[in-house]
Amino acid sequence: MAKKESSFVNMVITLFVITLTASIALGFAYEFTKAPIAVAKHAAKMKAINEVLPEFNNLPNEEIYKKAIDNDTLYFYPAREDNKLVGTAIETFTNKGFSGNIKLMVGILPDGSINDIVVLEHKETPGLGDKMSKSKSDFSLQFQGINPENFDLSVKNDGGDVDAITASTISSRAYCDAVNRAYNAYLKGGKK
Amino acid sequence: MSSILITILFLSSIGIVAAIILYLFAQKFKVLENPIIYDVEDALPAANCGGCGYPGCRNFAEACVNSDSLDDLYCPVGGQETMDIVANLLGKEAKQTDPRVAVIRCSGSFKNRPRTNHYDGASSCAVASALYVGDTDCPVGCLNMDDCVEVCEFEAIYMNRKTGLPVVIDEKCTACGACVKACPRDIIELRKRNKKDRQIFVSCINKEKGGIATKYCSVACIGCTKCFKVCEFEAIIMGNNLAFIDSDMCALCRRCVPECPTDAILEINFQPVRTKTDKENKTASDKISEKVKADIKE
Amino acid sequence: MNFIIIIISAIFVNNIVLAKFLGICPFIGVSNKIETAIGMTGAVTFVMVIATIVTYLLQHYILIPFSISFMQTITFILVIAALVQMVEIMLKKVSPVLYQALGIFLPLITTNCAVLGVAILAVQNDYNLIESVVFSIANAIGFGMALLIFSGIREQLELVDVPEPMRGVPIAFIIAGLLAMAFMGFTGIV
Amino acid sequence: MNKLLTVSPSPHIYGKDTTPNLMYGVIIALIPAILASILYFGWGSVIVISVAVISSVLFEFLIQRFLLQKKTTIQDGSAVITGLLLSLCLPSNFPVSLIILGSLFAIGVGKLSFGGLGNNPFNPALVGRVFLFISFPAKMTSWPEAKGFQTQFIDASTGATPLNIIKEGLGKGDSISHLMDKIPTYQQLFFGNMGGSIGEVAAVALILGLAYLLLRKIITWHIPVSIILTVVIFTGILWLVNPAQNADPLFHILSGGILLGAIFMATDYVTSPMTSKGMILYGICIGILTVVIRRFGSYPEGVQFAILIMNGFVPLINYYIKPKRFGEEVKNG
Amino acid sequence: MRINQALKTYKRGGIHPAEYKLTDKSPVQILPLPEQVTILLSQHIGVPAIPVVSKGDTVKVGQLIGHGKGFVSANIHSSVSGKVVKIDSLPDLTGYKKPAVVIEVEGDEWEENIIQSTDLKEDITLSEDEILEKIRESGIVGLGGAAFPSHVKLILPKNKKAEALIINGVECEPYLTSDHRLMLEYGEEMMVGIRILMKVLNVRKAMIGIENNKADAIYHLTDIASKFPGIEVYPLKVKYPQGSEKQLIKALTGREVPSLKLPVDVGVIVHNVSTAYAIYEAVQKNKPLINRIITVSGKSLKKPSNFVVRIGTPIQFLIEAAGGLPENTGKVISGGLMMGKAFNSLDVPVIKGMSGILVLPEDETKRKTIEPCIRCSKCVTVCPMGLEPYLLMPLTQDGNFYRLEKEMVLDCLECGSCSYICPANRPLLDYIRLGKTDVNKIIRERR
Amino acid sequence: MGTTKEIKHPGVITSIDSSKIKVNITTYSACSSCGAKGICSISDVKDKMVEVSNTGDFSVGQEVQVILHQTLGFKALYLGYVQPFIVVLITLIITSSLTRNEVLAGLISLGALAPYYLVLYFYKEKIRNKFTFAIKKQEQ
Amino acid sequence: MNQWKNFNKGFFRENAVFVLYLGLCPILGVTTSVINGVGMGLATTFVLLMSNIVVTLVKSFIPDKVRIPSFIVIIASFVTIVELLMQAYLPSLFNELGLFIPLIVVNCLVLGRAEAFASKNTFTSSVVDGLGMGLGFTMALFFLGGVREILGSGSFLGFKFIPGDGILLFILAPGAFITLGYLIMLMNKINKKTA
Ligand SMILES: Cc1cc2nc3c(=O)[nH]c(=O)nc-3n(C[C@H](O)[C@H](O)[C@H](O)COP(=O)(O)O)c2cc1C
Ligand SMILES: Cc1cc2nc3c(=O)[nH]c(=O)nc-3n(C[C@H](O)[C@H](O)[C@H](O)COP(=O)(O)O)c2cc1C
Ligand SMILES: Cc1cc2nc3c(=O)[nH]c(=O)nc-3n(C[C@H](O)[C@H](O)[C@H](O)COP(=O)(O)O)c2cc1C
Ligand SMILES: Cc1cc2nc3c(=O)[nH]c(=O)nc-3n(C[C@H](O)[C@H](O)[C@H](O)CO)c2cc1C
Ligand code: SF4
Ligand code: SF4
Ligand code: SF4
Ligand code: SF4
Ligand code: FES
Repeated sequence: MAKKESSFVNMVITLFVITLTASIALGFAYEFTKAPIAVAKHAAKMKAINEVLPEFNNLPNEEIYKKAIDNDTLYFYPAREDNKLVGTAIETFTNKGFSGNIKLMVGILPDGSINDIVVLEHKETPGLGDKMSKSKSDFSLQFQGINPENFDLSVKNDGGDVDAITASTISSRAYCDAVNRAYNAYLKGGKK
Repeated sequence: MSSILITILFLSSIGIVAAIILYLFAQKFKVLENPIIYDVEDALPAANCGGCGYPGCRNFAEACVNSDSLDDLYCPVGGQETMDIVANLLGKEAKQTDPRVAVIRCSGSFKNRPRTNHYDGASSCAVASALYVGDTDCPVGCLNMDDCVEVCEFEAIYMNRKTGLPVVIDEKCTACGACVKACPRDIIELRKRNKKDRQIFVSCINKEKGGIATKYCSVACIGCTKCFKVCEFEAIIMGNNLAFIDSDMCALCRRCVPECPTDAILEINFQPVRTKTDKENKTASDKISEKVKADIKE
Repeated sequence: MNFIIIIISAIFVNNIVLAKFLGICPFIGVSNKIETAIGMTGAVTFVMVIATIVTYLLQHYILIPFSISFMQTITFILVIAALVQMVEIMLKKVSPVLYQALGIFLPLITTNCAVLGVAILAVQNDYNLIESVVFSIANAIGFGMALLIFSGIREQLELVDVPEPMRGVPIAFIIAGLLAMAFMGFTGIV
Repeated sequence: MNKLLTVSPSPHIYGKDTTPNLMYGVIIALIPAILASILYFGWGSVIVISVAVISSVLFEFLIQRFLLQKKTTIQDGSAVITGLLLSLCLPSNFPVSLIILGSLFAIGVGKLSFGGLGNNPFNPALVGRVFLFISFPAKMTSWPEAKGFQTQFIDASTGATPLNIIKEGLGKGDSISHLMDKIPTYQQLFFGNMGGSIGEVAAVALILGLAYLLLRKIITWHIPVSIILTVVIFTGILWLVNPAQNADPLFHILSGGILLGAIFMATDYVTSPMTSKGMILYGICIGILTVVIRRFGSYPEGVQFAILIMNGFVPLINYYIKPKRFGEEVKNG
Repeated sequence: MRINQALKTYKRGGIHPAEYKLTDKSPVQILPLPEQVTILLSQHIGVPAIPVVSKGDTVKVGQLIGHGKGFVSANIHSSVSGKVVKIDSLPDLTGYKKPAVVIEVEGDEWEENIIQSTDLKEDITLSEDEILEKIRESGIVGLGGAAFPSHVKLILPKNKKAEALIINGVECEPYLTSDHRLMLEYGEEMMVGIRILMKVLNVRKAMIGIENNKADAIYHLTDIASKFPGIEVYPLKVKYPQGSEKQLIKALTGREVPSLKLPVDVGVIVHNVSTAYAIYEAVQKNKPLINRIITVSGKSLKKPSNFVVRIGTPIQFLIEAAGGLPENTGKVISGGLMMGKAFNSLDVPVIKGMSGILVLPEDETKRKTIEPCIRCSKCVTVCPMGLEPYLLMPLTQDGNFYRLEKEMVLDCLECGSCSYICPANRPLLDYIRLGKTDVNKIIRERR
Repeated sequence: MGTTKEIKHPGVITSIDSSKIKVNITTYSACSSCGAKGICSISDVKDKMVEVSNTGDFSVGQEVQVILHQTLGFKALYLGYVQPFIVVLITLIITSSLTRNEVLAGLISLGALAPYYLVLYFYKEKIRNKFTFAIKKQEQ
Repeated sequence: MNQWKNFNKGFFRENAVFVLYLGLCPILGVTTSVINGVGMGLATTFVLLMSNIVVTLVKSFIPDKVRIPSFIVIIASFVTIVELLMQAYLPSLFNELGLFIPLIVVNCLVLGRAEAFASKNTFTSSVVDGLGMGLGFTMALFFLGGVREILGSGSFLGFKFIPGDGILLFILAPGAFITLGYLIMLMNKINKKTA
């Protein structure tokens, strides 16, 4: 194969042409996928909000507001059915997990009771800590419908009302911590 | 649409800058590697054995490319064929080198050399040789502790446990010379490879006078000069009570073989002609060569 | 405190090689000599830091403002490659001898996926500039440490009789696995 | 003279120690710990120990014989030790199938992949243990209480180990003085009447083993003493600085696997440094890592990881730390 | 009877093999003359001597038969009177052939100038140079094992000065008692020998190091030492290889001879007790080195004894004198169990450096099968030189000479402690010795 | 060949003049057996020339060993990578704490490389004298 | 040129992972399950194939000195396209593969093929080569992912056939190394036998 001579001009031109073509291709690819990506990005969160709250017909992620409470910033997604607040999904977290942070979506009804909780993100040990996910065990079901006002959000070991996951007290405790954080934030002005 | 424009602008400018940098870079340095080295290297067997005298095939390839003639360069593993290919690639002449093969110049099998003591140290010819004469009284014979076998990368030597002598598998031997270096007793010689791997040589390096030598080994060369006298090709050299057959001169006429009173001359890979002697050595040497054949077939 | 966490995390807990699987090729392939491992670490640290600074600036002051972060991959790789070359040119120009000495000393595998990986990770973790730099240094040290332990074990294994089929790359992976297992002990320290 | 003389290089006499001798010495040193474990955990312990030992030896035999096609070396006793030590750091209710899996990993991956005795860079028993610990954390962290033969092992009530109690307690913000009430007394810790792996609970039995090993000169003092001293000093400092958050040194030494690890596992010849200076450095690092993992990491126990991590550094220690050569000390007389 | 004072010793490494000093109570017997002696012309480290007699010559006891030419070499004298029957190459104890003179014994006629009386001659009349010349002429070599020509050691390099003389009466090898008996029976003569050495070296102080298992020798020598100013006796803890000069110097003076350096570099010269005695005889009695004390011992031997033996006597003859070779003999060793060389045949003559002949039964000598190194570090602990035998062996097998050199393989004393202790029966020293040879070779090439 | 205090490299002499010998360093022999040879570097320009002072008796095309002391290798590493790294780091810390402006800090710290190399450039001769290579004939 | 041979070379005889030891990072990083492994493998195959195609098409226009930068731009563009497409249509897979998608750029395999093969060979050979290499890579990921998923979670392709949790180690980092180690050993043995 005959190799092309490398001269200054043809080097610059070739590279220019190639980058030009590449960038045009990329630019179009980006434009093309822009919308689906945006949808996909929010899909997970929307799914979680849908799960933890009762029926609503607004777009909670467009009404998102954040609140800094005790140095922690939490995100609130108010859900409304015909403009009436039916609940608020709160994206909360804890760093007390067995390994790393845990992110939850907690759905709180206007009366302050918990509707449902889903786990957004965690690094807990599969088979142990990950039992807090709904798909893995019934641990999270015990939170449905309770009102923290008359339910101590800490594990029974620590004198609370929560049944810990067997052999995963730490994860359970962290879970409670995250829920508590959401609830406190909700009380301290997250309630809108 | 603006993002497409920005994309284009940004990436293209990176492209131009990169091109300029590369241009400057290229200006500064020229390609030094001769790409043909790769081709030469590909033609080599990639054994990296060092038999050519270079640390690896790659270095040998460079030597081939960079030197004016290939006269001093030879890859024993690839042999003449490879050298011809290399020569072809480089447009140079390859010197015609005779292929070689290793032979063991000791016939002091267990039967031929009475054992005078029992060695119980580390199993290494080098260790034993540095310590003492060995478990027979022969100070130059094979110690049969496998130093040569271990060092051969081509599995071309094995130890015949019955005779206590190493055997070279002619077909596998590449004449890399590793065993020659490893043997503390300098028993192994690289000899010219003949047709059908035939070989005639004095299988002994003992320089003692005959009387003493035969005391500890029944097949020692006693320096009687009988073979020397009968050789028509001046292939046999006498010296220090020892005969040596120069493989480059030997015509494989087999005349010397029956002359030797101690059967110190071995013929390998010939049809057996002689049955008159029933000495263990003779039969052993034939057996060795047949055994080799059998082994290869396996 | 934040820096300490970043450092410990990158060296021990999320070691770039043993937990993040980056830079495996040089890890497995580079000469198994202890000295070379040390040399590599020095070179990799420099390259990673420089790369991180440049990519950080690119990301935060060009890609994000112009909202073309999807160009991350292509720009990062180009910029890193060009940068590494530029440093080499500079070195060569400034002191040819020095450059030659380095060339003999190290197999310069300075552009590997660990460098790009660290640059991207620094961006993903939302670090600021200083944090990114600390992060990349710590990762380089983590890389060096893993490489060093590894070369030590391999040098030792050269003296013993490893079963034929395991020799070389397979046993290297087993060692890496057991090492990774041991390093799991650091889980949760940060 | 009809018989042939034997010739060999010097020396012509040899000491009495042989590999199997040393290995069996270690097994003897483990007997008190084995007895203590049986005393406290009853049948569970018997089953765990015998399954681990038998399967380790069996795997060593099978792999060497059929996969590696080498001479088998099960008679040298090292596989027995691996099995024993693996079992001694398991809970007494550990499922048999998993014990077998652990032995397979210890012997197959940890030892024979490298060619067997003498070649492995990591301690096989610990490789097995950590493998099980990481793979089956739930089963590895339910500790039947020490109840001896009175209770049926199958349904023994599980309790936390002292270290677990501390780790957990601190995790939820309790102070040490408060937690100390919940853990066994020092006397219990010393004699082993508590929850934990079957072999690590009885400090006294392990110390007996140490005495035997030292007396028979199977091991030297360097590794165990440097580990234990480091742990004492390090935890001592933490304790003095903040007694509310840190348990005292004695508690740290007596609870968990520090003694078992320091005496029997860190001292494994194959995976520990060759020089006394190296051994002390190795011991100090193990001590520090153990405390760091216990105090700051997620796992309540850190010895096993600390030893394995330091196993990785051993070749480097051997490379850089050389014995003091004769003639280095320039004259002083 | 043991001495209960703070015993000196060296710190690093060392082992304590069973002592088996079977002959420490047997007085030295004079062995009758054999019919024929074979005197090797190379009995020392260095250049072989050149024969100065020819076949058919008659020689007297003490007559020069080999001239040591070159700086490091030693004269060889006839140990018997009789006729030279052969000058040929004959196997030494390695089995390789070396030049030798064979003499048929006729009578026992000594050179005239040799004083045969056993009276102690205490006053040293010769000057330093005369003494040195005497020692050189008499073919004295170190009798402690290395057979290094003694006069060479006594000629100090120009810029070096000796501060003390150390006399090596350690005899740390199992079985051997020749030095022990010499100290008991020829103590005074030896002391005079030491005084001679002190005079040549111009030192005021001589220290005799003796291990604690020879208490009688310690008492005896301490007793008579009072008569010899400057000489002191030091009891030492029993530990192998304390007899090695580097270790002995460390034990007695606390000084360490640096790697690849000589004892003079720390201001000491070491000589063996037997050497001191041989020097006494050479200087005071004009007697060259023609005989020595040899321990013939072994548990299965009928009469283990200490003999005064003429150089060149066949080994077979000594063994017969000690009761004959027992049935179950496996190995016969020249020297000690730890450092000695095994004979491959008994048709070998006694040489100057031979301090003992040990007969070992078969079952005691078998080496066990080699197992993989378990990295127990016992060899490292035990190495008196602070080396790492477990590493040196595979490095030798790999041919990694550069690393071997860096790991200081050349410092190895070849004491064998590592092979002795290794639980995996590894032939460490076998390979280390090979490694030393190879490293020496590359060092020579480098020059 | 294990560890030596020297680093050796095979090379081929490409030119000789009265005082200098130029040696072309050949790539690692370990690389030559690698499947990815020739493609592992981002650039295809293989610049590995070494200048050695002429100590006689060498000829063009000859195979030689280029020898560098290990300590020099580390020294080169220090000057070439470690020291500039430290310079960058320090400038970064100082400028960012002074300016609190990331762009500026980043650019200045990268720019700090320029003066560093300038300084290095002034020391060129010194460095040249320090880093001496030796060449030796190929051991046969 | 026998195209089948050409394909088989990349697919088996010179398998990037098992024989050439290239592109090891993604191999280890993404094989916690078969799906992830195969996803990554196909993504890489796509990039490999496309860049091979483009490179052989433009090879004669590119001056030598800018060859490699040009190839990088080409490869990086395809990687970005894959990245964007995955983000849009396979977001969950994209999240799992994470960092390793952009890292396809530095996978020596891709650049190596462009440089060593596509820039020297015909269009068809390059396509076949890209397919062979890519599918060989995918196969390696498939096996590694398969073994790890079966041992680690007791399931295959997400279908759980062993109750319980499986051997956790195998889905964690150490398991990746160890499994790959033994797979390479097996491959060595097979290669030796067939050779
Ligand atoms: C490998 C491993 C992983 C673990 N993962 C978790 C986890 O994800 N979550 C958790 O709370 N505890 C985890 N643990 C901690 C133990 O299960 C610990 O004993 C437990 O938290 C305390 O026991 P309890 O929950 O039964 O009181 C893990 C332990 C190990 C060994
Ligand atoms: C080659 C060589 C040269 C020696 N040169 C001297 C010397 O110049 N001066 C000296 O006092 N000793 C010299 N020695 C003697 C040694 O120091 C030592 O005393 C002798 O080798 C016997 O010691 P050993 O049995 O402990 O090995 C030399 C030894 C050898 C092997
Ligand atoms: C390991 C070893 C052990 C030795 N043991 C003794 C010993 O027990 N007695 C002795 O006199 N020399 C012994 N030597 C020899 C001494 O090192 C030294 O050569 C000798 O004392 C010098 O004296 P000489 O030249 O008079 O023989 C030993 C040497 C070595 C290397
Ligand atoms: C003092 C001593 C401690 C040992 N400790 C262990 C151990 O912790 N784990 C183990 O598997 N083997 C142990 N062994 C046995 C043996 O050394 C081990 O199986 C090797 O690591 C296998 O190569 C020990 C042996 C000795 C002599
Ligand atoms: S037999 Fe000797 S010469 Fe022949 S290949 Fe083997 S080592 Fe080389
Ligand atoms: S030929 Fe040489 S190396 Fe081979 S076994 Fe005989 S003595 Fe040893
Ligand atoms: S023989 Fe050498 S290496 Fe072995 S213990 Fe003695 S001095 Fe050390
Ligand atoms: S004594 Fe033997 S087993 Fe122990 S470390 Fe030394 S060589 Fe290895
Ligand atoms: S893929 Fe090769 S270094 Fe990561």
